[in-house]
Amino acid sequence: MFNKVLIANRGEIALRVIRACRELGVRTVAIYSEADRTALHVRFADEAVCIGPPPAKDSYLHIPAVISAAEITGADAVHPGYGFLAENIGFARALKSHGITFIGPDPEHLAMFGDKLSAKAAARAAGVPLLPGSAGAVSDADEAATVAAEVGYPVLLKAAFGGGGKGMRVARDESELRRSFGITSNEAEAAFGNGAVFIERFLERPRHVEVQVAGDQYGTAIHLGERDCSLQRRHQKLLEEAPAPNLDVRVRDALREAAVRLAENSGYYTVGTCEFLVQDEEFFFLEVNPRIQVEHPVTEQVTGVDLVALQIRLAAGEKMPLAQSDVTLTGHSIEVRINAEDPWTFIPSPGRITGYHAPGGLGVRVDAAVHEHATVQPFYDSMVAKLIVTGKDRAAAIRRLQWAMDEFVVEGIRTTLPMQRQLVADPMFAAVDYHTKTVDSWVTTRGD
Amino acid sequence: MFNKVLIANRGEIALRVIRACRELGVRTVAIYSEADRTALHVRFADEAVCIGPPPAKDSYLHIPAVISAAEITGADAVHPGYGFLAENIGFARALKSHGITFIGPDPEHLAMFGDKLSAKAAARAAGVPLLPGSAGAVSDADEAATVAAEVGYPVLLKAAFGGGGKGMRVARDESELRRSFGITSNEAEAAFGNGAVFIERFLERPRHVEVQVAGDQYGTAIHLGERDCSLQRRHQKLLEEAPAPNLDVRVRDALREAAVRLAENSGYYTVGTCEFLVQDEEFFFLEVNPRIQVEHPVTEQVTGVDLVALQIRLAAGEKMPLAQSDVTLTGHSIEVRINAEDPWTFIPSPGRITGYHAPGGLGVRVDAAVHEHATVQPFYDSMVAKLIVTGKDRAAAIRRLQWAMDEFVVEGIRTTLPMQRQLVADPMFAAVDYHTKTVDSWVTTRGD
Amino acid sequence: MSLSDSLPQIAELIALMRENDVSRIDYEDEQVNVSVRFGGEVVMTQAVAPAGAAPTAVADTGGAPATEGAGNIVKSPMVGTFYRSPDPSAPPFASPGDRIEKGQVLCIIEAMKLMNEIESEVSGVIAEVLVDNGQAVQFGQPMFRIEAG
Amino acid sequence: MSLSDSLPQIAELIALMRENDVSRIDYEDEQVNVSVRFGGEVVMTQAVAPAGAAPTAVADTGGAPATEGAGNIVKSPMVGTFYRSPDPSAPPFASPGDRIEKGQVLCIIEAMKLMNEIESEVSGVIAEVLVDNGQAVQFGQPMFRIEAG
Repeated sequence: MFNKVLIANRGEIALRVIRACRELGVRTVAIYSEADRTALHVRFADEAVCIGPPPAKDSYLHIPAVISAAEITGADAVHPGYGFLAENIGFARALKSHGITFIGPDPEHLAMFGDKLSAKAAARAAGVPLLPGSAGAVSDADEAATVAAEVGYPVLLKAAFGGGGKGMRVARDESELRRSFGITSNEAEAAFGNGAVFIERFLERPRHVEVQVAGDQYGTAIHLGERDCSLQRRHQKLLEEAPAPNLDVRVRDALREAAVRLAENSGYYTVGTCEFLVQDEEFFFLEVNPRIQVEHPVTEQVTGVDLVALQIRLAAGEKMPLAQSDVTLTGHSIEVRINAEDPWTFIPSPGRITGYHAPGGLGVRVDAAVHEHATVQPFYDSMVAKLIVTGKDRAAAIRRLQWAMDEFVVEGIRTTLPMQRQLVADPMFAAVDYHTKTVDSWVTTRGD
Repeated sequence: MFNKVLIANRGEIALRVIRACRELGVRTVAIYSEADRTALHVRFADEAVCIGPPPAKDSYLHIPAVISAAEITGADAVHPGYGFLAENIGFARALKSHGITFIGPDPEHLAMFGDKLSAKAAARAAGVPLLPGSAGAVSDADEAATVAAEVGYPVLLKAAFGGGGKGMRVARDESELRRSFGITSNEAEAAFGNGAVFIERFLERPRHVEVQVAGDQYGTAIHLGERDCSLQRRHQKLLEEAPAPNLDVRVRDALREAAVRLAENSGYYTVGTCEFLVQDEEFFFLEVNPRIQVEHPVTEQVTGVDLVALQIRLAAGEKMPLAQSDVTLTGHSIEVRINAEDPWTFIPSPGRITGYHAPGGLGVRVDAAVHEHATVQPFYDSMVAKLIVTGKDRAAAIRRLQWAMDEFVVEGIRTTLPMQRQLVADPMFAAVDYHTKTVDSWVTTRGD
Repeated sequence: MSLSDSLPQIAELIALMRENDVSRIDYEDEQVNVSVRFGGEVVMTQAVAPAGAAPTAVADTGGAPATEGAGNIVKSPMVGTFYRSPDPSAPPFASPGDRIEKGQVLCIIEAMKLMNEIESEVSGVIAEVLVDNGQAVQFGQPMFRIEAG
Repeated sequence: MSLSDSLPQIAELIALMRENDVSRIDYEDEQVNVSVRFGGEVVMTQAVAPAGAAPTAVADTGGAPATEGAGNIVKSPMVGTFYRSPDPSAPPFASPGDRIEKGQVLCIIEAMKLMNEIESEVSGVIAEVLVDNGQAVQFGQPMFRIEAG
């Protein structure tokens, strides 16, 4: 085990790592920017080093400062948390060259899963289903029709050089495809100076389901069940739960097996997540997140496994302490991310928290690094707290979540809570009648 | 199920009951004294009624005010919490005559277990071991020696009219007994005007172990494991855990069976606790607490059973929803009661909380009703918060407890936390090398 | 010292706070408890009953309707149901405009099946009846406003 | 506005607070952040660096030793190890009493195996060296006090 871990992060995840280290008997070093001088991760770590001014690029993202802080404090490992440098290949390599352990995957795995094409290649090699589509650009309507017949309707026509939802068109049958192909190609030519068009299977109402995996350095990988994170606003997750509700048991088992296969096949070690899109009885590889995720607590709640402690132990070279058969899922857990944003426009609302009261009691967990008088800094991400509730089943967890959200008081800044209260109270939530695009349209019809 | 429950209490237990009611879909009425106008139980209940001025005798203990509050709000049941009117027979009877359900035992059971003699008689009838002793006063040294030989040494000689530890003397063999008898009797004559002396088995280092029981109105009773509450200062519990550590498995099973037998034999329904003194492989009946207890969360954490919800369901006439075989204990849970008291002198320290930060994260539960700027009232008991940690075993729970206590910040008033931090760090705690008298002597050797 | 005694000083403080961009002042002594935030918005103003006060002289309840105008406020000394007359067919004990004397019965509060007659602590003229007949009242809830006269 | 500009007004506020038994004032603007509690005890005084400040001009670090006297404080622009001389056998770049010119090298900070020469932003006389040779320094940690002269 390590002697001293530097936590290259801030906020609740820094505190989360400090707590895990304390339980493992490992000393901790916090780093902080000048804006975070009074932050809780600074207060609760064994040591703390100021590494730069408030902007993240000059502090938490400034690799020389982070590595120097590890060197002057004699840290033998660095935990990157999520965000910031957690998936930075250069950072992982620099640490390696300085003889400091990066608590995460090998730089080669960061590279493999950081690039969409190589990630897909790894998934294909492990026999994990990919969203079907054209191998490259299709040249004319006839080729498009041939590809679409293989891929299966509906299909999405995508300008090769488009982006941000522009230059996309859905076709539900061949005649629509033939009509749309020319328009899409001409538009692409006009807008992006290149008329190349890709074809891909279009999912009308996919759910985002991700499998938590963990691997050791000796080739053993296991899964710790899956999470549903379909409730997103512009790809920002708002609420996550474990296990994924109403998931066909064959799909669930196949997802879990595919994720473990991918981890084992690629030689991936550390904890990570394999993300999928699921629609009816089909699922498709999305990406691998080779790090601890914001929503890891819901998995901890239903498995009883401390994922951060496990991640640190695996990085220290320990063998996988659990067999797959040791992992049993009990109950249901839901996490709500409370962000300092306007609940309806999602415009960030940094500032001083003038009143704060987090709920407690049976089945309630709060992962946060704020308090009354804390300032939500404009320099970093807007997450204020994670509220995690656990109950014997999903209905019990939802009832618990409702009072816990009502008891959660954050004054002085706007938060997403009022929106999430309405979301959870909406019958579509209890009925699991939602997919990844639900919130974007739902939000426009709500508000105070 | 009830339509509306009035909570005849304040503080964290009032909030605890409100949360359970919300999960059961039952409306809630808070009552409050003028000192508690801004208290959280008032804020989070569906309705709230001011019932009197700050002194408890004029508000929370004022039966006509509480019952009138139930009547004007149409509450069909009253939850008494613990303390205040929770064991008041007159209150339970008055509610019954007003057609309002008392969420607790029948008045007859309150009477049975509220009186030491009738409680002992019930225990004896159920075959639960009592601390052996003389049936009444012994008249001379010869009779004392005869009784002591039956009871077994060491014995305690107690002045019949003594109290508060006065007029007591321990004898470890017959010659010591014969020497002590005359002195004790003469002292008793001089001090209390009556020389009558009782003899009782003396326990040098008893542990306080209590079994959580629950009964329904149809004769079924179960246990939910036991708790160790040996760490007490002047009979005030400071730290409780479940299950009781290092307890001989035969003793543990016998305790649990005895508690269930007593509940079934007496026809007791609702949740409650049967308290025992345990020394080596012997145990003796202490008393029954016919109510929810402060330390109930540790049992909830290891059994997964919501005891307050269970109590309400049983009071509403539901059948016991669990068979004994459904109750399985997983992991280990420890509760620390944080009181607004000087950590070493235990002198109450009411006042305004100027800074407050409760820990969160994996395995941490906080039951509290305070917040920054809240005032700890001088009129009521001094408990500020309960910190409950749960881990896979006792060692894991202790490690978790240590960082959670370090992260718990309460400013503006003194609390017992600094003392409890030292207590938990003391090797005797990890070694389970303590009994009910340990803290009283330990405290005198510590302090800052 | 009472809240009203402190108000001029609090106003002065607020003026000073505005000049200095002060965000909040917490002021507390044994009897009053005031929080003020930036902008002069009074977040909470709460009077706590002085220790040993007579049971009929109680402070404002948070949930009670605001009372307008000056005069003595008669507050409920108990939780119960408010009745303006001894029985439904009888005229009210006291109506707006009535002159009442100290010790005169103003209303009945029923609690625990008992009818409690509530007497006036002062003499004067009923300016307002603040509770409807048959309505529930909390401890300390204003029932009448009585003006001198 | 800076902390020192506000101090007379804060003193005035404290005097007023004493008269009024005020328990706490929180004062905040873009640059300073002061909490005062009853009794005049200053709980926290914290200066936040103005946005856009030069990387060499940084604020006090919480963990740094208190600096006495007036003058310019030279603070570390990076995390690393502080060296007073280019190599162990060489004399220090700057010692107390030395006159130094703007642009003159004061010390070296080693970070990521690189030796970074730190130049003085001002001219003056070294009044104090606040860090020992070979000691680790944090970002913003005071290293030298330079007096005009």
